[in-house]
Amino acid sequence: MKIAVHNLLSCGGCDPVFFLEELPEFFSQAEVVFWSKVKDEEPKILKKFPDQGIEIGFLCGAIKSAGQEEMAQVFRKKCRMVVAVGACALWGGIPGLLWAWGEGPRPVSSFISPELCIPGCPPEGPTWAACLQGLLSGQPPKPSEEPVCIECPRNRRPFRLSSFRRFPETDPEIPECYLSLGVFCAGAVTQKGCGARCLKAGYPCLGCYGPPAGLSARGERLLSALVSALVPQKASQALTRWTDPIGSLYRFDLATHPLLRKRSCQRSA
Amino acid sequence: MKILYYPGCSSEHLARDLYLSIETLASSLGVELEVLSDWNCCGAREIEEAPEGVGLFLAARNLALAQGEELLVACSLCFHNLKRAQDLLRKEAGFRARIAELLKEEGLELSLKTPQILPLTEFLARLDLSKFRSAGFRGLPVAVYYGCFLSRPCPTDLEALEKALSAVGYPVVPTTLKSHCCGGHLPRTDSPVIKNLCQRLIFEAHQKGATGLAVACPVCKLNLEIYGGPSFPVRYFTQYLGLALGLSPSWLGLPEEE
Amino acid sequence: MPPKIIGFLCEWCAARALENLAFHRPELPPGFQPLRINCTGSLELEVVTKALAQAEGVLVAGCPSGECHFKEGNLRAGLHLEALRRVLSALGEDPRRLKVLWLSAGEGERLGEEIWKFYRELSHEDRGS
Amino acid sequence: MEPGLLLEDILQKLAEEGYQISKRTFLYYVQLGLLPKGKRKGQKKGGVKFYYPTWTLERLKAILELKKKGLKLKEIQERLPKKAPSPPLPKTFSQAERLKDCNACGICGAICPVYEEMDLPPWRLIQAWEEVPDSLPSANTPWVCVGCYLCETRCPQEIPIVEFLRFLRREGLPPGRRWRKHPEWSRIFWSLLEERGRSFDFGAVHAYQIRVLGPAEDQRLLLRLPGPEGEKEVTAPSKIKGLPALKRALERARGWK
Amino acid sequence: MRTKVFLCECGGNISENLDLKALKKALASSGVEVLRHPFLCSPEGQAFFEARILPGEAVLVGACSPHLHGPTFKTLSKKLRVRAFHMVALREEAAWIGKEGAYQRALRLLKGALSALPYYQAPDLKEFPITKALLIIGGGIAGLSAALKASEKELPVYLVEREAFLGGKAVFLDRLYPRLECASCLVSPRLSALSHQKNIRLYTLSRVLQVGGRPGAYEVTLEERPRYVDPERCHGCGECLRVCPVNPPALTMDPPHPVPRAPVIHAARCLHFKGEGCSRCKEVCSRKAIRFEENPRLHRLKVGGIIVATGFKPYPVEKIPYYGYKRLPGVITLWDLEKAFCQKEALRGFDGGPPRKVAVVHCAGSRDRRHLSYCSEICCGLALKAGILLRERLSAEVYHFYLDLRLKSPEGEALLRRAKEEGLRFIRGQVAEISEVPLRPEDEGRLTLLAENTLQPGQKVWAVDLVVLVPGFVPEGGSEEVASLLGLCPDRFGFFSPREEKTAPVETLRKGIWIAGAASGPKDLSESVLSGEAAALEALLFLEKSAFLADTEWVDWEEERCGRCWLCVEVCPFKALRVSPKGLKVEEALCCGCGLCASACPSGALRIKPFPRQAYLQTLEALANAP
Repeated sequence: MKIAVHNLLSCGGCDPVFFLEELPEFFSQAEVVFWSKVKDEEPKILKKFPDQGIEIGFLCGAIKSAGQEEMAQVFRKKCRMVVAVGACALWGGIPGLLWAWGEGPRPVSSFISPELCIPGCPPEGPTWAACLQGLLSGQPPKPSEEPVCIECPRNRRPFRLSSFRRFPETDPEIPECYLSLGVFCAGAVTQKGCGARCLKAGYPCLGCYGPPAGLSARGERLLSALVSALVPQKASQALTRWTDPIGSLYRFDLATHPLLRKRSCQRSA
Repeated sequence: MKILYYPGCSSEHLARDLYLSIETLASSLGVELEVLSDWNCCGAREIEEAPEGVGLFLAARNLALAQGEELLVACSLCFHNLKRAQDLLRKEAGFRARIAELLKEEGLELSLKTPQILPLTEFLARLDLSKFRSAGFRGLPVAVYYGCFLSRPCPTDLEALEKALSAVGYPVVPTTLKSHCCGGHLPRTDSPVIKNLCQRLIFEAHQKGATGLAVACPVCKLNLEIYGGPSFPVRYFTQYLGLALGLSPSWLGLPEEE
Repeated sequence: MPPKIIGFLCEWCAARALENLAFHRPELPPGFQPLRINCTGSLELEVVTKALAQAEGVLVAGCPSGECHFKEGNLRAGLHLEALRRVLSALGEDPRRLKVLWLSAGEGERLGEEIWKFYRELSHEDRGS
Repeated sequence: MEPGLLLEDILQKLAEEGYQISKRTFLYYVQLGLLPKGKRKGQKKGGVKFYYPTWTLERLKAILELKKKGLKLKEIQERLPKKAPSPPLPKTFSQAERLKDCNACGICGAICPVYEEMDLPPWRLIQAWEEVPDSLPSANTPWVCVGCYLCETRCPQEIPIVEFLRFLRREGLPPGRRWRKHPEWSRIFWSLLEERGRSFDFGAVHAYQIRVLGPAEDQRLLLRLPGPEGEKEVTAPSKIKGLPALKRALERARGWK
Repeated sequence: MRTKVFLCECGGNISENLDLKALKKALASSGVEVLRHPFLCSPEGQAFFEARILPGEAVLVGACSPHLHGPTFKTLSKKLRVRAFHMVALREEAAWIGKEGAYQRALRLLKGALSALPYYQAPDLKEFPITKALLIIGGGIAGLSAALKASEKELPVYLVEREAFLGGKAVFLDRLYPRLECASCLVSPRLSALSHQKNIRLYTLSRVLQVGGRPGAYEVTLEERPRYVDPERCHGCGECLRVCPVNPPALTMDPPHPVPRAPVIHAARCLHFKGEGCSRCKEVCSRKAIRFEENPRLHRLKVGGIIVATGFKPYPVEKIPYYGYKRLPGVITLWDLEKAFCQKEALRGFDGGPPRKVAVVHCAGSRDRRHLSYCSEICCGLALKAGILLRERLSAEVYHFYLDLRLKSPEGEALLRRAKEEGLRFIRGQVAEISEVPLRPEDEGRLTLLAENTLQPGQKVWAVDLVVLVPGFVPEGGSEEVASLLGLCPDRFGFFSPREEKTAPVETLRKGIWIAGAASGPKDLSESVLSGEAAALEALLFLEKSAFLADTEWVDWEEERCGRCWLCVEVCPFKALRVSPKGLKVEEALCCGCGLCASACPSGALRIKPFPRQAYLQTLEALANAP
């Protein structure tokens, strides 16, 4: 089974090279054809493969330059199955934050339609295993409907907020749900699958596993949730003190925001 | 312990005795008063009739000179003028910009973090005076009087005098008019009203069994002494504290026979 | 291209105000499209963002404070939209494209004036940018 | 007197606040008309320097902020007002709105220690000002008020009465209607302040005759207290070092309108 | 899924501006059939409507505003078991608001509604049985009147009173405004009428601990504090009161007409409970009514509705330091005066002797931003009454210090006239200070009062022996606790806000809960009784029915989507959501489908059936594609 791997605009963290020991059986029978990170080769060699010649093509990272777009098209043409790996490939990821200051990168899925999307920044070992195993057996796993909260260890009870707080201002020892402490924890708007590793380590979820199935506009949902929890008398004061709206709401999916999408196609139109 | 100190113009003439008593008290308490270099007049009551800028500038110049955490102020009128100017400058960017232009003249700069204006009463109440009390000293009951500017519009600790005096052994007689007005600079209109005001204050202290009135402001002291009725002693609270610490009256600006 | 305005009108006050206004056969801007919602409090920010993506202006009109049929729906909506405004300016979108109005069922004329005012503001905006 | 900020001052201040901008870009903005032109001033030591008005700093910061938001220079040009005027001093009484809350309950008159001395209690002035702002009856109230703030702290509607009286003293009333008892004290106070930077607070001094001897530099003051002590000589207050600068600044501050 | 679209011409109102034929062509597509009718709302129109619909179809009506004929088409389609129904105000939102663009607007409206149609689900009507019992919280005059009126219809009434005796403030009144008739002639008959009403169950010294259940079926838990005297056995002879060694006595029965007729033992003051083994009252009691070993009891009640009559309390004037209440002898409040008159206690002035000069201070703390910012309107009348009684009984010189005299009821002016005839003096000026230190030497031994006579400038210092402060009305202590228990939201002054101030003054936003008396705002005796009886009428009308109909199941909770952050529970203004072991429990009768929880839920697990977010998204989608 021939495989090709390429990192587009990405930090390289999703590159399968970090997960070799966790997926021995997959990589043992895989014959690497192109892997720019491991062996430096000219992308031209891909051209000599027949269309659909390569079984699986891994694409990590988002697309900003024409070269990267062209590379993605080549992968689509040459690989039977294209796998988009990581938050950048699926929703623009952290580089997507560039959109706040003008033209930013776009996710792979807005240029080509990959057979399989592996969420996460980077995807966890078990997610890799489940996705690849599903890919090989023909039915790639669909995103789950349940949020990360299902796996989160912190205890929860009804609450009201008098202000928003950033993570450093809270005391991680309190085992209370971060939402009830006023922190923008994206757990409720993120699909489960990573086993809530950040929350188990005492850190609020940043939402790198993307939206649960069927949930759109995650940032707006999280915002209206926390604003609804504010006690009315303290609300406007809390809002004026609220900093970094983009960071807390659209950390991984700013590139897919409908308003920015409109502005970009206006410019290119 | 060192602290920045703003004596105020009255320390050079009217409130000579207040200034003396502060000096001796500070030295016996081991506090070093670092006089604010080249301080200027706070404008007293006269700036109330001059344009706003004049009063603000006078206060701003002092604030710009004072580099430090706290600025100790003896007279309550100076406290009011400095504090009010400081609050106004913090709030109004327009004034701040214009005052900055004026201060540029002397190369001074008014930063936003100006020192905290500390009245003498709160400063002395903060220290633990009981260990300085001379053994076996039993003071006669006194009443305290804060006057207007320590109570309004920028309120200070209105229990400070009680704490300080009782710590050194004076039984303090509680009174209800301790924040009322003594008439201030009303005498300029030489009106009889000030007699009623001052006599009322003295009457309450006397009626409730006090043998003396501890005041904190030179304006009140003079009004009460002259209009409050001849026989009732009115002294600065620093003088009472000095006596309790066993300092000699002449050092405290008191006539000899005390 | 005349600016399109999507108006989310709360069933109990704003929509009634539009009905009272309609009796006088007013001439509203052609691009204005009213949409009835049961309470501004239940209006999801996701819907407002999607509307902002496809129309030049979005108007949200609810009951005056203290008169909400569901007690605090308008209060909740006010806070949601204030938060959304801060997000819009952070995204570089002009928050003035989102206009919030509180009016009772009887203030039909005022709703008409506000819609026209909003329309003129948006038209200047268009020519400006 | 230095007419404004040097280019180096501006750049150095901006660096402190985390903005990086080169001299060439600054001059490019001036050329575009985004920033005001500097005033040429010949230097004693020869050469010429350009001084920019103080509000240039604020304006430049605003431009850099907008640039960070991704706007083009042309868009910034429209956004910024042509010339930023320096903030005006309050003309009418800043909190005139609050005067409307006065119920004429009479508490400020009752609590005022100098009520008997006043022609009209403060609330009557407020009511008159509410009717027709400029037609205040001639009353000595603004001048008799000793500024003890009792009325403000007791007023049920929390109206800033002392601020209002201070406003009347300063700008509210036409100059002709100034009322002052013993104006000479005020003159002596200000002359001492201007000559020495420190003065002699006559506020508490009573109706005693004061005689000033000697010229301004080494003035001697004779006070006669109403009490038994009789005449007493008091030395004039000491002088401050920064006197010339203080004098000029006081002059300019007095000119504020 | 077949969809039928009915376009009404509304007799030309719609068709004159809209080209319905073009609309019909534009909308008609596979599975969508468009029908026109000149008067859809007319009987023929409705027949036309019924005849064309098959069960299981989706129906979209484009006609006038849903507020007009919405119900008619809604019930029709429910009868025809239609799968989904939606109505669009084609007339008001398209035809009538601008000829230019009317057609595009109509097309967009209909296209949007069509694409959202499959997502609309109507909530279904359900019946909720009602328990035939009424709980009244607060035994003041309002609660009392409500109980008496309600019990006349053989309705079991539970009257809960926090104090030891019924009657609240009214029972301590001596005379009544404005005719100065004796209070007990009015209040006592109501109290005695209470005892022979068999279906009123009285709980004194008890308060509501917990309220569960739904409107029509509330489960209420009460906690009754021990009285240590058995009301059945005791017939109020008062022997024990005289025998009690403690001063003030540990046994009290202070109202002039105590109901229940049995004293109460204050454990804090009683020597027996201090372990000194005193039981004189027990020995002297001939009917063995004293029982020291009584302890608090809990009661569980099932009621259909609740009337809140928690009443008011005077503003605590000790919060005003410069009036000297509780600090200076000779400074009392109007309610202390009423109690003293009522219990014939002698009044003592500042110097201990009988007061010869009395000052009645109106608006004590009222109309003052630092204390009570509003005017309670009725205290002027009470102050005037007190002034006249002081004049007649003590022949004292009475000065009234007022700001505006607000005298309700036509008799008020007559009372003012009578006051002036009897020589009461009125000074228009609020009192700035009351001090024991004289400003004028001759006032020594009297209270000095500073108040400027604003109508006649001059005198501002007054010397009096007694000061009667007349405070405003604030809600009774503990009303916030009742508010949180019942989910009522108090207004910014702490009073309970009715559903609609003018048209529904005794109802609240909560079905099955009504408010009576001063709990909803300052009221005098007659208004309290009035609102008490009005609340009783509302309760009777509600409890008479065996069940009530309510739209239910507005909310659909998707269990696997829910992250159990429970944020929605606190967001619901009607407290209809609760955490239960199985997940989120929606209280059927309380939820009215406002949708705040759905918009607040981060993971989108809550959906409002008739207005789901998917419907709006689809509408916008259709709007984007339409021209």
